[in-house]
Amino acid sequence: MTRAANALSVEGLAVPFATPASLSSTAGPQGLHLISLEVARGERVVLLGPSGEGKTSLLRAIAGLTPVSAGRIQVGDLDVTHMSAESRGTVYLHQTPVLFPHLSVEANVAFPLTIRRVPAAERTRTVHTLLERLHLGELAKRAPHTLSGGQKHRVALARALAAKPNVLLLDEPLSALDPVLRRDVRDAIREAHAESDAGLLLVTHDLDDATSLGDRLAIMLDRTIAQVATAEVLFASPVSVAVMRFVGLHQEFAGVVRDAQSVDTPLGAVPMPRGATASRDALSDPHVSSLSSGQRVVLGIRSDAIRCQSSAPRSSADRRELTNTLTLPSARVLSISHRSGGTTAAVQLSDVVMHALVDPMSLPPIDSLVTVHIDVRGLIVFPE
Amino acid sequence: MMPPALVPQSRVLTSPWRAMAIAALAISTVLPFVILLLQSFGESWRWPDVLPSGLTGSAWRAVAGGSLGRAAVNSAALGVATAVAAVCVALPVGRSLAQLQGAWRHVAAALVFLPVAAPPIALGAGLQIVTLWLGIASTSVGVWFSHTVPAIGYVSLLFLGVFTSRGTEAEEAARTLGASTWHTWTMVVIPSLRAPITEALAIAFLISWTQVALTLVVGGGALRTLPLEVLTLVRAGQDRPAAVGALLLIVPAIAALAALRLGARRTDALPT
Amino acid sequence: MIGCAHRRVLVRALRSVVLALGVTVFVACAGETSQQSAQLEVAALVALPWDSVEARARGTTVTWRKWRGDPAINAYVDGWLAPRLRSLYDITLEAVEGQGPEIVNQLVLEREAGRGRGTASLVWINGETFSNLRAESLLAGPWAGVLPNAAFVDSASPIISRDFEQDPSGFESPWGSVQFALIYDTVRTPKPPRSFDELSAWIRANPGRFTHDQGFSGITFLKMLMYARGGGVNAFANGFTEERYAAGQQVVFAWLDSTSSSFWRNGSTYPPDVAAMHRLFANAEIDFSMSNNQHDVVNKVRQGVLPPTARALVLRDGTIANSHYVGIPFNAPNPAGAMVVANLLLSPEAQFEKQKPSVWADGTVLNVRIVPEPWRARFANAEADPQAIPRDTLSRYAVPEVSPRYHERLNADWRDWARAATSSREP
Amino acid sequence: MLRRVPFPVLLAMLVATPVLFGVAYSALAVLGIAGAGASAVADSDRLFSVLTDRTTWRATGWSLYVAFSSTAIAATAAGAVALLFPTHKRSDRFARSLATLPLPVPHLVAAATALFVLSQSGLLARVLHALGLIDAPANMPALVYDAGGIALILALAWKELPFLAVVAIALRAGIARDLEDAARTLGASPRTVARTVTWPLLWRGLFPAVIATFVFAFGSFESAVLLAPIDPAALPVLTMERFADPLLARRGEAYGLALIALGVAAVAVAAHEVTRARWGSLVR
Repeated sequence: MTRAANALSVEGLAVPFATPASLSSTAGPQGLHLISLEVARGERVVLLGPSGEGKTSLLRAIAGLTPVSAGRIQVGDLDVTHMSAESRGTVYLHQTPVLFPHLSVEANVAFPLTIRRVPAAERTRTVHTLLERLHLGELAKRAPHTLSGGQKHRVALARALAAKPNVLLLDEPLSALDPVLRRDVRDAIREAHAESDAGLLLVTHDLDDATSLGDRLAIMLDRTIAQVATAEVLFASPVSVAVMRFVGLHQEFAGVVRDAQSVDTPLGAVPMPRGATASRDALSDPHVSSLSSGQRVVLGIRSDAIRCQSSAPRSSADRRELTNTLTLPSARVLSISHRSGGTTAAVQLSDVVMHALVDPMSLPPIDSLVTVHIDVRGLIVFPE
Repeated sequence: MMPPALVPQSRVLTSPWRAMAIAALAISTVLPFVILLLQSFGESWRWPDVLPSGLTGSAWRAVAGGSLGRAAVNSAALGVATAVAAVCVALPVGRSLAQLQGAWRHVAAALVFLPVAAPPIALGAGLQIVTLWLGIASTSVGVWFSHTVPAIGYVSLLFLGVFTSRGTEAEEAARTLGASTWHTWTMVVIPSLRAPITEALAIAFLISWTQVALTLVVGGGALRTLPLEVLTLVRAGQDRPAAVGALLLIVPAIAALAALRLGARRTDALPT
Repeated sequence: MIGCAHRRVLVRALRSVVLALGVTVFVACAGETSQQSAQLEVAALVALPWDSVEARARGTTVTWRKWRGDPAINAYVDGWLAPRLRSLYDITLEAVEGQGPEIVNQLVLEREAGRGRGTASLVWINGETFSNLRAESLLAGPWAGVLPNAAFVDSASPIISRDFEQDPSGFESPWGSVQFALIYDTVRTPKPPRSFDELSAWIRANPGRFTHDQGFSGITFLKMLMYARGGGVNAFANGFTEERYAAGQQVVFAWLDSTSSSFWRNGSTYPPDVAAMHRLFANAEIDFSMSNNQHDVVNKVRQGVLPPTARALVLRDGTIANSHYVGIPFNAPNPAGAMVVANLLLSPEAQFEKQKPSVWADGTVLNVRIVPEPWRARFANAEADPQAIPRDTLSRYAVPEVSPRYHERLNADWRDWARAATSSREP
Repeated sequence: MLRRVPFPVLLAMLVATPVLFGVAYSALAVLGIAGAGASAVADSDRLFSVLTDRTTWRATGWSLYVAFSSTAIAATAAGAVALLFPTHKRSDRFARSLATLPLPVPHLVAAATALFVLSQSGLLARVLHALGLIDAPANMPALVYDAGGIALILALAWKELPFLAVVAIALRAGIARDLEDAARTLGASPRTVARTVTWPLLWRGLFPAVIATFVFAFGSFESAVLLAPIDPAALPVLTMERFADPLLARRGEAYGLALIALGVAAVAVAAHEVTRARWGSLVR
């Protein structure tokens, strides 16, 4: 009997919030509702959303640590919705690693095997290999409170693997870490996951962590899952304005539909984005094709599709791109900002301010006029 | 529709055993009080009667004017005086012990705990010397001093625990905002310690309220305290007045404890 | 928290305190300082006419350290004596807890600390405590002879004039006299044994129903056995010698070795004190209890401690009678007041009240034939208590105490015997 | 020497001064320089007789046995209460308050009640008698004044349970809920979690308090005087017996016994500190 393709599948799950009703002011049903999500064996899915959306509650519900009020949870080919936490084959890791203070590192990692009465020889062998793989070999005898942050994370991961789970549930493992430590823990998560074909569901509110660790990203907004897609699809065509704004890759501006082919915007006439709708994920809503002329819309342009250059024309090599490019001359440079993602210039076009990529080697002076080139394939449109 | 919220069961014990455990606890806790009550009213309660034969309120009536009444008042006053003195001394002591690090802290904690752990007879000899030297031997003040010493020991440990776990950020913040020592203490430290201080007052009161051996060895009988009267009565075979004394000793203390617990949430300041 | 400047001052202060305290302990052992002792004051008081002693005591407080274990005695002292002392002499009586051994230790310590006068002005003592206090010269005196009421004391009776064969010589004034008695239940043992031989037979016939306590009464019982089986009290009278004690001890432990296996718990343990004896007796675990005061059973029945059918009995071989006294500590803060209290204790009115079965039923130390008239008649036809042993039976079998050394040695040797015997015969 | 000692330790020394004086005076008394029957010349007879007397060591051993057994019972019961009734449900809170209610009851009252209930003619015997199971006090097993010290141990355990329960409950609440969740998610059933995570943390945190109650039980005079047998004697009772010995010369020995008791207390205090240092921070 082939093993089920999915390590974890969740359908129509509703999780009541433990917080007293008075706290959450929104009138909507209290807690998470209509959650459906699949994580294939060996796949890494990242649950991404603003903090306070109940991502942790969802993870704890899947792990059996908090109650569910509706829906079904399946791990492998087992319906675990009503099963107690210890028999679900899921391992939940807290944000700050929770190690048993009275046990050494070795004993912590061996815990899942000890309680299953695994024979000592096999137990020490498994623990030894796990510790070696996560570079914890020489810390075996140490007490948990003597370890560094990164080491604690790796011990927690090794201990989780020792339980041979079908599903690994990581609750914001990277949020409280400095960049160096963050990279160290990311590597540890990848190495740990590579060794087992468990499905991994990781919660974070940081886009970089999500894209670096997740095969697919599940965006969680307004206490439900708005979209599940690969980073490429998510960036190309977010399913709603809310998702677009949360992902934060697109710059927004308003527009009015002139006809099926073009939209009037403060930047001038813009061709109706066709390609964007075709590759939308199955979950997207079908209304886009029903735009009527005169309807007000919201347009999003990928930040990496906006380039600007000083007035002098560039070499011929750039001409090939002109076919899909919208050229907007005489844009005034307001400011220049340097970020790890690249150097951008804030430019003023009629009454819209855009951030355009700029060649850091020849920065345009402030208040100078530059030409902005927009690749229309990066455009997407939503009804207001 | 799904059953109501399924709280994953974290209870360790299934219901029939739970009921038996609670019943055993109830019997072991309540039975002694019932016995004391019956003894305090019982005419006489001898073999083979399972219940006392005849009831008399004579022992209770004798409390008002009698030595038990005065002893109860003495003990209460003594308890309060000990509690206040112990906390006033132990708070700064605990606070300054908390500044110690490493081995010195454990040496200091051991020294402070010594008067609590020392068997009363050995401590009594020392207290007799100190009270005699201070000229307060075999006086009420002497008995108060003897009760305060173990109380200070225990309560200092309590505050040591509180201050080590609590850290000094709040004080540092106040100090950097220009607060004087007095202000820091009265407006920051003391208000934040309301729960541990109530706990300490209660414990110091109890140490004095139930103290027997020390009063016996040191007090030289100068102050008639309730526990000492009860001990004398029990050792003289006077079960009925002794039971009355015992109830006078326990009931107010338990009432105070219950009130304390209802007031404060759950104080976790007990030294672990 | 404490500023640096304050800290240095405090550290120096602490060091000086620790050193000073250390030095004082050694100085203390040097012995009493003059202003500490009340001896001179007592000597002066004895020379004064009595009414000026009373005048000096007026408006003062007398702290009396005495055993407070019996509510009947406490009621007599706090409820009868104290109000009279206040109305007659404006003296405030403050009775505080303290038995013989604690009194000795406390006074020794007070002398060692050398810190002025002590706290107690009067102490309730007898036999071996009196001998210990005298040995350590912790009593002021002589003063008892000058008390007006001393004239009525029945000094002819050896039980009163001699305290464990020691001449009080004015260092303690008598208060009451008691006689040892066994307590039995008229229902359970209608025909109780009247002598040690009958008692031994009874014990073997009723295994597990007899024992004695570890305290003063238990040792007194063994001493009476020593007299009875060791050739009578005269064989041990006037003074203590090792040979006579060895003979007496041999008799006691021979009897115990042969009889104790039929004791309660086959002699593996003994009740700690008289109160425990009364409890075992009242709850029918044993059929005899004992007390140093032959009338105690009257009080205990009234207080519900003993069953109504309990009676006292005196063994024909002789039961020890002794008196209890009051003394004035060497560092009494108020010797004048103490003397006035002692005098009131000897007054016919106080002695008559004390003797009543409904009060304390403690024997009087007065010679009822020479007390002034209103009391002589009252003493003569004092209502004899039906439950108590008639007075003449008591005096016929009364046997005086001997040197306290016998009691001390027997107490120590018996404990060693009991601990050696039981450990080898674990139940 | 006093120069290098940090100021707070001096404060602690001041708090402990009475005990230090007790030790000094006891030493002098046992050497015959101080106390009743003292003489100017020090001699070691009293000390020698205390140390060579079999009764001294039987008493010390027996008191340790009584203190150990009663504390073991109380600690297990307190641990059980904290483990079995952890949640905020009404029945759990009721059970916890039942366990901690008798906190202010003094040793004396616990012992007197135990004497009344457990003696051969006590309440328990009378109930058995009423049920026809025994017909006379002699048939009842000896629980009071017995070498096994059963009633004494139960009375001490009954008195120590509330104190240890308060500490255990505070500890149980202090153990992070995450630890138990982590263990559950790693495959441990509630019972296994209790056995492998909660209880190990609980008893380590409880251990200093257990040592404290052990010392209180070891030094408790008023319980032993009511319930202990003559042999083996309880050390506090033996000490008071010597303290009140008609033979003044033997009273010095009381101070020797007090020093032995003080030695045991000092060892316990040291153990208390060591365990607090090692396991104090496990549960915050």
